[in-house]
Amino acid sequence: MGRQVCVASAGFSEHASKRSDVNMPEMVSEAIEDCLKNVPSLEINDIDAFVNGNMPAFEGTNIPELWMTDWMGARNKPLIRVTTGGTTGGSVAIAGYYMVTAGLPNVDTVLAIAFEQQSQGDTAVGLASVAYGEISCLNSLGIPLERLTRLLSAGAAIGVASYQATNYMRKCNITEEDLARVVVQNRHNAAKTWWTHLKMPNITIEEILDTPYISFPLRYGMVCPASDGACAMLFTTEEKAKDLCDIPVYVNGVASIAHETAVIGYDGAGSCQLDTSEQLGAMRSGEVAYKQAGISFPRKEIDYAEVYAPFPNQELMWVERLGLFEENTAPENYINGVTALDGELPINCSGGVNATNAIGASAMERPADAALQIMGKASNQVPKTIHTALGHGWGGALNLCTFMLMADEPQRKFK
Amino acid sequence: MEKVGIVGFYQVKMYSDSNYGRYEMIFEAVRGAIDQAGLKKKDITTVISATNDYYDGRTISNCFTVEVGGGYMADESKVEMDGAHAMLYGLMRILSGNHTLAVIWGGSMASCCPYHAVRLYETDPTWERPTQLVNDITASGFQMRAYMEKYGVSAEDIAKVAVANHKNAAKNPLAMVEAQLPDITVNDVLESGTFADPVTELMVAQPCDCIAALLLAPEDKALSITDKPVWITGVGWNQDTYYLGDKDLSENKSMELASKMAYDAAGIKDPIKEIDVAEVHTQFAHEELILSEAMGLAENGKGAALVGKSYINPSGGALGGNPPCATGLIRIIEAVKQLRGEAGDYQIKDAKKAVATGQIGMCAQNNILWVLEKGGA
Amino acid sequence: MSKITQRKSMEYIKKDYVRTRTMPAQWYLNAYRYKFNVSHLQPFLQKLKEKKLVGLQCSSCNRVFFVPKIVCGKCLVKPDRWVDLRDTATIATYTITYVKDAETGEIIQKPIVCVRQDGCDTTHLVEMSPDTHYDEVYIGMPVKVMWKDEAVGNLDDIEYYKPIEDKAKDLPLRKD
Amino acid sequence: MTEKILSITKGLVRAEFAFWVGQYMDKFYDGLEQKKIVGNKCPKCGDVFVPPRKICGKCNVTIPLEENWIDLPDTGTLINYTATPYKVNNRGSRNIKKLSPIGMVQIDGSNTAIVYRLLKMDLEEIKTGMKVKIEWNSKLKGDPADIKGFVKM
Repeated sequence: MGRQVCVASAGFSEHASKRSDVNMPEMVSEAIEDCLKNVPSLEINDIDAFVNGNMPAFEGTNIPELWMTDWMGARNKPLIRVTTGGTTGGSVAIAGYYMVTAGLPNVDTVLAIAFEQQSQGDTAVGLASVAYGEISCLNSLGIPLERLTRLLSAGAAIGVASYQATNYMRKCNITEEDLARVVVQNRHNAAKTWWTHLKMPNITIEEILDTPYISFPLRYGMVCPASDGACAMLFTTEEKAKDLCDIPVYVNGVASIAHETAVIGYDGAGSCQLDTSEQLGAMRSGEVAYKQAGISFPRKEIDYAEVYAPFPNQELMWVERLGLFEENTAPENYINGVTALDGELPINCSGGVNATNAIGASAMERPADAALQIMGKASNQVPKTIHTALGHGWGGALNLCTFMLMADEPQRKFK
Repeated sequence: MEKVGIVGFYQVKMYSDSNYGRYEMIFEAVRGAIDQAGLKKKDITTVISATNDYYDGRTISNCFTVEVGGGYMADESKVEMDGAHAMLYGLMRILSGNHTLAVIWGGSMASCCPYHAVRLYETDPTWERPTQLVNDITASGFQMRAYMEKYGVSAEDIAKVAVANHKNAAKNPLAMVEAQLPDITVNDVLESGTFADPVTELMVAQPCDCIAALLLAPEDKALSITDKPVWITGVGWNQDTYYLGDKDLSENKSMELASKMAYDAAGIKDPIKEIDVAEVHTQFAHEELILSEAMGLAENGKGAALVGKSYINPSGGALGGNPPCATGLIRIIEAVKQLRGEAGDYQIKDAKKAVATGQIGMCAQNNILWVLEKGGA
Repeated sequence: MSKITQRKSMEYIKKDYVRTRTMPAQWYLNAYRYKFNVSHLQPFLQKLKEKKLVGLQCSSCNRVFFVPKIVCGKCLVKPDRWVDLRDTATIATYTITYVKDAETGEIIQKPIVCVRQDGCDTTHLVEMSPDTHYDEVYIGMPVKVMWKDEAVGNLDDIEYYKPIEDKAKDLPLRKD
Repeated sequence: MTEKILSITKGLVRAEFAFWVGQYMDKFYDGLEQKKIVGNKCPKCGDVFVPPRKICGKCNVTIPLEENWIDLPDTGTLINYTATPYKVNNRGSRNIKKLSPIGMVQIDGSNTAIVYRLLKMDLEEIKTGMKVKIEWNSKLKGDPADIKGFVKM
C-alpha cells in the first residue's frame, strides 16, 4: 500500500535568456551537481533510477534523454521519460514520487530531472503547434486561414491566458494595477534568488503599466520571460532521507487531474470550459491531495505556496482555486502584504514562473523551491518556519494540472 | 511486490495508412478496453498515455486527448516512450494505493509523420544530427553486422527470423495486411532490397497506425472485474549509453540488466525452462536474436537456434506491424491473450508464464521487460 | 494610443555567458498530415446551408456541444442526439488583440470573443462585427449570429457576431 | 452505417532550431577548423573521447574544461560499416536506389567511434579492421561537415 516518500534535496542550474555556454546535457548536469551538493553522503552511483522530462517541441530534439544518458549518470540505470507540456516538471516530480512509493525492488532513491533550453528553439511555432491539428481541421471545414490567424493571434502570444484574465478580472472587479502589483512582488523576490532569470530589484507598478499591451489585459511587462535552465529533485524513502539530510521533506499528497481544453476543443470543436477562470481540474487536484495528506483547512494549515503563474492574474486565481484564500479575496491579500516574504502566507518567494520560465522545468521548480523552504535551504528563505508547503503547475490549454503537497512530518496514514 | 492484474485490453487493427481520425482511434481503443472489462467511465481513476510530440506533429500531444482517452477529471499523465513504459508508470500508480483502475493507452499514426526524420531528431544535435548519417536506418546496419561478425551468423539465419515472424503474422488478424505473408521464403527476404546493408527491407518492422489500450487494477479489484486476470510478477527496465561507438552493438546491456531486474522480482531462475511465451519488441529481425540472448532465452550467439520454436513472437511480433509508441503495449496485450487462452490460431498450449518487452532508442537503447503470470482457475 | 506602438525593454540584472557555436536543425511540420474523422459534423454542416444551427447532445449527460464533438469526455460515449439552437449567444470571455495593419503599419485593436451559443454547454472563438468598438465588449454581452449572404454549408457561413441592443455597461477593467 | 468522411490536412510551417554546442564541443570544432582532431581524457579510467565530453559515463566523473585535452591523429580503424540507399534529413527520407557506404571509425588513440561516409571505396572491398584516414572538406567551417569522410590508407 505505498511507502512514505521524502524529498532529500533539490537543485537548480543558473537560468538566463540564453545559456549559450552550455549544451542541453551540460546544463542538466549543472542542476544535478547543485542537487547533490545538499546531500554530501550520496554519490551519483547510489541513485537507483531516473525520471526526466522536458517539452521537446520547444527544443527540436526527440527524447533527448537518450542522448544525455551519460551526462545524467544514468548509464545502465532504469530511466523513464515523462512529458506533459507546461506541467512536465510537475509530472516528472510526481513520477519520481510514484516510483519511490510503489516500492519496486531495489528502487529507493530516484533522481527527477526537468530542463529546457528555450533559446535554441522557436517558441512561437512550438506554441502554435499545440493546436496545429485543430487549426488545420477548422481550415478544412471552411474557415479561411487568415481569419483563423486573426482569431488565434491572441493565442500565438500568450495562449488562452488573456481570456482567462478578463474573466477573472471581471469576477473580482480588479484593474491592471492589481495585476502589476503581483508582478512587482515576484520580480523583487527573484532579485534575491540566485538562479532566477528576471532579477528586477527596483521595478515599480508604474513602470509595468507603462509597457504596451500584448493582448488585453496583459502587457509586455507582466508576462513571463523565456528562459534556459534545469532543475533536479531527489526522492527517496523515509529511512534513507533521515540519513541523508537534517530535515527530510515528506511528500504527503500528489494529484494531476485533467480537464477539457479551454477556448478551443479537440477536433476544433467547442470547449466545455465555460468559465476559463473556474479551473475545475485544479480545484479537484487540491481536494484529492489535501485528502491524501489529511489536511482539512488548507487556508490555516499551509504555510507556503509556490504556484505556477506565468501571468499575474493566474497567480491570484490559483491561490484561490487551491483553497488558500476565499473566492475573490486574493487581490486584497496582495495589497495587505499577506503574501510577501515576511507575510502570513508567503507566495512565490523564488520569484515564480513570472520571473523565470524554462517551460519544461518550471513546474518542477515550484515543488523544488517549496521543499527547500521547508528544509530552510532556499535562496530567498522565508523568515518564519515553514511546516507545510505546496507546489503547483498548470499546462496544456488550461486543462492539465499538477499538485504536490509537502510537509516536515509524515502523512497521517503512515504515522 | 503486491499483485497487480491486467483486467482488460483492446487493440485497433494495424494499418499502414488507416481510414481513421486520430481521436476516433484513441476513443475506440480506450472504450473497447473499458467495455471488455465491463466497466464505466467513472471507474477510471488514472490515465497514462504513451504518445510522442514528434510522431504526432504537435506540441503537448496529450493536451487534446484528455476527453477521448478517458482522462476527464482523472489523474492524467503521459510517458513519452514505448507503451510498455507507460504501463510501468501505471503499475507504480496502482502500487501506491492512490488509484484503483489505470487506463494505459499508447500509439500514434506513422502514416502521418516523416518516421525516419523523427528518428533522426533523436540523435545528438550538436554532433551527429547535422551530418544526418546516424539514424535508425544506418544504426540497424551497424547492429546486424556487429552481431553477424562476432558470432559468425549468416544473413540466411536472420532471414529465417523474418520468415517465421511474417508467417506468424499471417495468423494474427490484427497484424498489418502488408506484413501477413504466409508463403514467404528465405530467398524472398534476402532479395527484398537493401535497407541498410546487410539488413533487407523485409527484415524491418514497418511503422504503421495503431492505438492500443490496457487496464490495470489492484488484486482485489481485479478479481471482482474478471475471472481471468493476468498478474504482473516482475518488471525491469534499463537505459544504455547513447553513442553507438561506445558500446558493443552485438549484445544489449540494457536488456540484460532489465531482464535480471525483472527475473529477480518474479523469482525466475531458469528463464528457458520457466517461460512459455516471449513477445519481444524488435525493430529488426536480427534484434530478436540479440534481445532474446540478452533475456537469457539463448546463449550468446546461439539465438538463431531458437528460430522455428514457436514460443517467441507467436503473434508475428513487431514485424507484423510497428506502430510507434504502441508496439510494446501490443506485445504485452499479445502475451496476455496467450495467458488467457484467447489467441486463436496462434495460441500456445498451456501458457502459464510469459514475458513481453518494449524498447526505444537506436539499437534498443532503453528496454523494459515484463513478467506476466496466468491467474484464476 | 502611442503606448501601443512603442516597445520598451525592461532593465534587469544580467550575467554574460560565453557564446559558443550553434548547430542548425529544423522541424518540418509541413511534412506531417493530420487526420480527423468529420463524419459526425455532416448533419451540422447541412443545416448551416439552411442558415440553421444545431448542436449535438450527449444522451448520457445531456450536455449540448456546438460545434459538435465526436466524443463526450465526461461519459466517454459518442453523443447522438441533435438539438436545434437559437441564433443568439452570450459572450463568455474576450480579449483584445493588437495587430499591425499590413498596409498602413497602424496598430489595430480588435476584440476576439469566446461565445456560448444560447442552449448549449460549450464556448467557441468568433469575431465581432467590424463596427464593434473594442471598448464596448464585455462579459455577459448578448450577441447574435450574422450569416453570410450565401450559405454554402461550412463553418465560414457565420460571418461574425453582432451585439444585440443593450444599455448595460461594464465595470472598467482598463487603466490607460 | 454511413460512410466515414476523413479530413486529411497538411502542416504548413516549419520550426527552426539552433543548438548551443557548449564549450567542450566548441573547442573540438575550433580544432576541426585547423584540420586537427582533439579529444579529452577521463582522469579516472583514461578513456579518450572524440568528440570531447564533460562527463565520463562509465565513471561518472566530470572532466574539467581546462585539462585532459589530447591531440589525436587523423587516422583510425574501421570497426563497423553499412551501406544504405536511404537519404534521411530533417524533412523526411527517400530511397535514391544507390548504396553509399557509411563507416564507424575509431580514431587512433581514442576509445569511441565516429560515424562518417567511406569515400572512394567499393562495398566489396570494405572490411572491418581496415586502416582509414580522414579526407578533409575543402572549405572548413568548424562544423561536423569539415570531415568529408574517410579514405583507405
